[in-house]
Amino acid sequence: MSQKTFGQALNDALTIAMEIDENVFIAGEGVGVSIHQDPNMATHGLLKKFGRKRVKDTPVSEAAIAGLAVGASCMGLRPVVEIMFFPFITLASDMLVNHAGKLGYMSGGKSSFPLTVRVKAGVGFGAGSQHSHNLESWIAHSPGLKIVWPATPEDAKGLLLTAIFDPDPVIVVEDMMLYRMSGEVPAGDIRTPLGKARMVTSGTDCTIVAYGVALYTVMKAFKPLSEQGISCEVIDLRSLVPLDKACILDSVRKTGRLVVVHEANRFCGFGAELAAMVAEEAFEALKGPVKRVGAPQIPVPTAPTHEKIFKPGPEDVVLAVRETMKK
Amino acid sequence: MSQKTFGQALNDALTIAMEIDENVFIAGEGVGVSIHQDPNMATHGLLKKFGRKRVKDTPVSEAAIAGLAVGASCMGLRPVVEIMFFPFITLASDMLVNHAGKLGYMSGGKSSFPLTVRVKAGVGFGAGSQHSHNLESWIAHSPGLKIVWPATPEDAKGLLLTAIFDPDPVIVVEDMMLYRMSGEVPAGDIRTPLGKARMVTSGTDCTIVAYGVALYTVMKAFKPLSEQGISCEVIDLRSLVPLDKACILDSVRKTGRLVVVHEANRFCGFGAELAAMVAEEAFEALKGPVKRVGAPQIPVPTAPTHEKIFKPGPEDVVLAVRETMKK
Amino acid sequence: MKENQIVPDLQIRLYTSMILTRKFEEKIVALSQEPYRMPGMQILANGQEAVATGIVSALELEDVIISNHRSHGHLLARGADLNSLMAEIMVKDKGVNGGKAGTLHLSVPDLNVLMTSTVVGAGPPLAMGAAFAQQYKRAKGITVVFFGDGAAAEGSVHEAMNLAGVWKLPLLFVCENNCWAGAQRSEEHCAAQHIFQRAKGYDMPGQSVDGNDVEAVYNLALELVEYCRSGKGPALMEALTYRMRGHGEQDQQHYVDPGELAIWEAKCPIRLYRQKLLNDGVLNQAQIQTIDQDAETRVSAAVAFGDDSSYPGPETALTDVFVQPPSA
Amino acid sequence: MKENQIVPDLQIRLYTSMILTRKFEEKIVALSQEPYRMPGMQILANGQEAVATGIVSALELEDVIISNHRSHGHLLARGADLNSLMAEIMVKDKGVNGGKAGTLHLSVPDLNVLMTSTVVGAGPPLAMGAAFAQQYKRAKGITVVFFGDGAAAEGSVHEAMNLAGVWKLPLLFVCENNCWAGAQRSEEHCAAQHIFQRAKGYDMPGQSVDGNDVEAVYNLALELVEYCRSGKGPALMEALTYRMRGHGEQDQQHYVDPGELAIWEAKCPIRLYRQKLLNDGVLNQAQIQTIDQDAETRVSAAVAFGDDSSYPGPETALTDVFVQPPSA
Ligand SMILES: Cc1ncc(C[n+]2csc(CCOP(=O)(O)OP(=O)(O)O)c2C)c(N)n1
Ligand SMILES: Cc1ncc(C[n+]2csc(CCOP(=O)(O)OP(=O)(O)O)c2C)c(N)n1
Ligand SMILES: [Mg+2]
Ligand SMILES: [Mg+2]
Repeated sequence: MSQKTFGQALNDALTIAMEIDENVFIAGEGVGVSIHQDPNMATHGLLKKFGRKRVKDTPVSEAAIAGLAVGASCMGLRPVVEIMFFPFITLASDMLVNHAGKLGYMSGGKSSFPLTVRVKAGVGFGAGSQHSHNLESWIAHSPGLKIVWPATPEDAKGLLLTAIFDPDPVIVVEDMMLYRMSGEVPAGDIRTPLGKARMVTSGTDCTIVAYGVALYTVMKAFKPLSEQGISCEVIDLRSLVPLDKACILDSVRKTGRLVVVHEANRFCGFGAELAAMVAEEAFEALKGPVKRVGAPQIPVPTAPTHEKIFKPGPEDVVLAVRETMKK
Repeated sequence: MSQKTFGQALNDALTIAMEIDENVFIAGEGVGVSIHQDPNMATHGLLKKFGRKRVKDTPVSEAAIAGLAVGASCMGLRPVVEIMFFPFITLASDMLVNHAGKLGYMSGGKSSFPLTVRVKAGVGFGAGSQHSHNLESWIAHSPGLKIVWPATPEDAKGLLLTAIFDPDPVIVVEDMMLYRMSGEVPAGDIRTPLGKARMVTSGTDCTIVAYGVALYTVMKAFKPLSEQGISCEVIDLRSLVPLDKACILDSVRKTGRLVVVHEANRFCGFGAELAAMVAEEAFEALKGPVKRVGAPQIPVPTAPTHEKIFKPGPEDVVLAVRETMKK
Repeated sequence: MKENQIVPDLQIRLYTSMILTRKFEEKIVALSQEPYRMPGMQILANGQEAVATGIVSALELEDVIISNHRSHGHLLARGADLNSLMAEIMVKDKGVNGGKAGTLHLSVPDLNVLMTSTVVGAGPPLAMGAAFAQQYKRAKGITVVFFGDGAAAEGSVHEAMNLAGVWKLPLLFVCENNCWAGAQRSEEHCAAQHIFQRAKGYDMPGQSVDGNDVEAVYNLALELVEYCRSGKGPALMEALTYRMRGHGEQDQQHYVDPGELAIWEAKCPIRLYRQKLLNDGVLNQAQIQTIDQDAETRVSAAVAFGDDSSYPGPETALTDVFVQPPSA
Repeated sequence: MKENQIVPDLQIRLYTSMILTRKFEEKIVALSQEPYRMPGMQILANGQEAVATGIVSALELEDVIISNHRSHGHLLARGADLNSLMAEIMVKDKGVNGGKAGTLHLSVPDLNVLMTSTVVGAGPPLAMGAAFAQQYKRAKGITVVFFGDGAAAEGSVHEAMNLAGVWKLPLLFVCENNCWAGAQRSEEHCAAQHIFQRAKGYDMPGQSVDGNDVEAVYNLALELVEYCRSGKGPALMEALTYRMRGHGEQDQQHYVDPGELAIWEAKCPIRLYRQKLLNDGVLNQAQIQTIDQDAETRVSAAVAFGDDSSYPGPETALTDVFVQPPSA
């Protein structure tokens, strides 16, 4: 165990993966030489350690980067490619959705695509909507793709390692706002299983599900809620696909209430799936309306005053919990 | 009024739009000269009528086709472009999501993008998952884009005309399986308002919401359900964004139950949004679990035996309604 | 190693491969006319056999092939099993992909026909990834990707060519320029007269060839494959040919000038080559007949094999989405 | 009409435009060092002023400009109002886009600076659409799109060039090759030595120019703009220059050879041009000083204007998503 930032934990995972498997390589725009000289960047120092053969700076060609991963993984390599920011997933989406997610199925199980795509997510660095746009629900809606979203340094390492050695295509979302967060990280080759959520707090009145940086928004709401005598069960989802349905359903069957929190647009966001699933499969347990906390249906704004409107805050979580408790 | 197929109704709409506004042009792969010589194709005969200036066959370049629409619409034209099949929307998605949907917002309202994208959807022609993949929830999740989905020849005409003259980007989804369906279509320049759902049948026990070809699957379930004494209120959504929330919520407040039906994958599909919305905003009215009928989380298969598993049938609708009635 | 001279033995193999493809696809034409025999869209390479045969014959088995919607010739030239191929095209469970690919997404990884994408233009970036893997593993093989003149307009093709050029990947880009993309002529989708002219922009050799002359195709392929194999980087080959049966079997070619079709009919790669082999005394009429007959026999057997198998069972619809599915 | 000869009056305008851009961006550098003054990423064109000034000066106001993340020079050369530009960069409500664009997405449609996209490579297809509209309306204007050497690797750029070539659109592609894309050198993202070499593949003229020589840029731009305006089709111009302050203000350029920076520092387009105008007697020291001083004054006023306005009110966060929002 040692104290590491989220970014260092990712870096650790990449280092270990490359050490233990010759077939792992990384590629992307600036994964080798970066404009940042920052040990909290996931790929920091890897070029020096592993050389130009295995750490590939690419042209600004997102479709080709994804195509590289699909083609190389089908040949038995384990590519770990980076798409710099989430909105640029659009440019790679044909390769990911129509190819990585479907070709294995259509081969009748003859081919597999053990690739990993790292992508940076997050709101709040003032670059506006072409650099910030969380699209996890797109990926989750696409059959054949897995998607995980770590919230802690330990999970950053464990989920990335599991993703790299998973036989299927996995998208690993990295919240930019978390890179500098510190936490305990076990040494060595640790694997966080896909499809297992983490119970952060247990409680009796309301289940709150979140992932990534939104988890900390939830935790900030936790105290005021406790003070109001509301006992929340907070679940860190970790893996969106596969989804730990049992964990969520069991919790809601206990608490009778669900609040989902994410930074993506609420409309048709991943929270809709969770809310719908619960309203479908644990309806008899529900004591109040399911509630979704997420962004209004606007592009990610640029101005600080507007970002505040966009980004769900602890007060929104408190409000949502109180509303579902009212009924 | 006259009898027209769905395809002819679309063709009618395009003809009228081009006649009344010089700024309307159409572009896409084979919108001028097509391999099909079929009056049920939306663009049939338009090249002959309007000439090469306004009917533009393009290279196979989906990003450029969408870029053409974004750039030209910002200059005051009203482009109506076609993306041949829904899975190819991936290739146009950066232009649509990051540009058409966001640039107006980021201009501070100085620019507008009155463009229309026609896209063919549908399952059941045996071409497999690279030609069939309904992605309406992607579009609906993206701020700044509208999306409509006609189910009848009349709406095909009315919604397409409204879309073309709407000041915002609108995606018009055309179900391939409906092109040959006939119905009454009013003559002249008719407009179906965006954001107004259509009540197909009124009923008291269960609200069923569907759009496009799925509506007919619902109608096939209607009779057996009636025979079982279950009175359903069927809503044809017509427009996903803007969404006629009031219509759905009012109906559910009356019936106490909701079943959503679409052909897209159920997981994170548009039905999740509807189910979540109802569980959130009409919870107190719900007498049974919300139910979603949609495709399992697999790519659209090729074999007829597999397509049957994928495509929701009337029996699935009956089952869903009965399940929510049980509780 | 491949012959780098055109010897009779090779000539007979080239002819045999082309005629097999032709007979195979003619059977598909016939079956497509019967209701429900051939689900999906049938897209045939009739008239383009010399490209597939010429190029694939110049490859080693370790070389990887990435195909597109017009794939039958590529697979047959590689020696794919006719039975399981036909069964797959009929979407049957004994098909090479268990009835999950159909005619449009055939893949035979055992024979290094790694994948087929029908997203136009998607082949090149996939092939770039495969060629990268070969370079990474210091393998001897190269990758060949087939795409059309229409596909050449897709951005993905540019990205792949550029990246292959920067990284000097062992990748042969083969553009089958058959004058059409759907109902659009090359001039409508390609700004320059020739697609091979783009090669200079990626610092790779680019050449065109008469795609209906199987030996010319073979010879140029040998040269460019050797170039790629030697580690010098990618190359671009444009084969000029013609799509005789239109875009697909539903296409009535109402927009095609019959005169143009007749001209290309006269340039039929198989007819020309048959005549040449007869003239040169490589084969006589009887031998040709035997070869043709044999092809027909094999094709008929393949159809029987396909007929004998069933549509895949409903339960298999849900498998193969993941190698490691979520534990329920 | 633009001067097609370099006359003193024009020379003074060219110098004035460049120095204004430089002073404007130097002020942004200074403000970026103060906490919270400049939200977002500041990406500057320091060192590339001759490209923006040279090209935009060769345009008519009816010509449309599509810009990218390194946009300030393009806007200032077009004559955009400094106050509302600076306010927008400070993300304030008196900004030209009401504080919704920030530095990265500036647009001034009144001046035909139609849009700015920071999705690398997105400009060319957007510009293709704008140029199509000009052709469609038989307008006199052409469209000019600025993109980087890095952007040239994106598929969208290829699609736009090809389509513009097929349709012969009045579109000038300007590649500002500043040797870098992020921390990658051109050789790492461009297979060919020069990006203009791709022009042949799209049947359009392609030429390169010393991007630090404002008159050379202006002259070549005039020629190519005239070509596009005359209806002959698109053209590609590559301007060779250098990005003096790294990718953005956070970039410490640890990966850049200081020797190379020094070489380019010596080739500073403004310094060179100032010297030339002094040598040629077009301007004397005092006149230069007045111009420089005037630029500084205008920039300071712009900052004051920006400081004087506020972050946009929260309520405006929800507007402008649709022109016609759903009736609630
Ligand atoms: C991305 C994408 N766009 C459109 C299509 C529909 N489509 C299938 S084949 C084809 C024409 C392709 O022409 P070309 O590349 O020349 O190949 P050919 O059919 O001539 O062999 C088109 C447009 C597709 N499959 N994928
Ligand atoms: C599609 C996309 N990919 C990646 C980025 C991140 N990015 C911003 S600028 C840049 C480099 C662009 O280089 P170039 O086009 O040469 O322009 P320059 O910065 O040199 O002016 C990159 C990779 C982006 N904005 N968009
Ligand atoms: Mg073709
Ligand atoms: Mg650059």
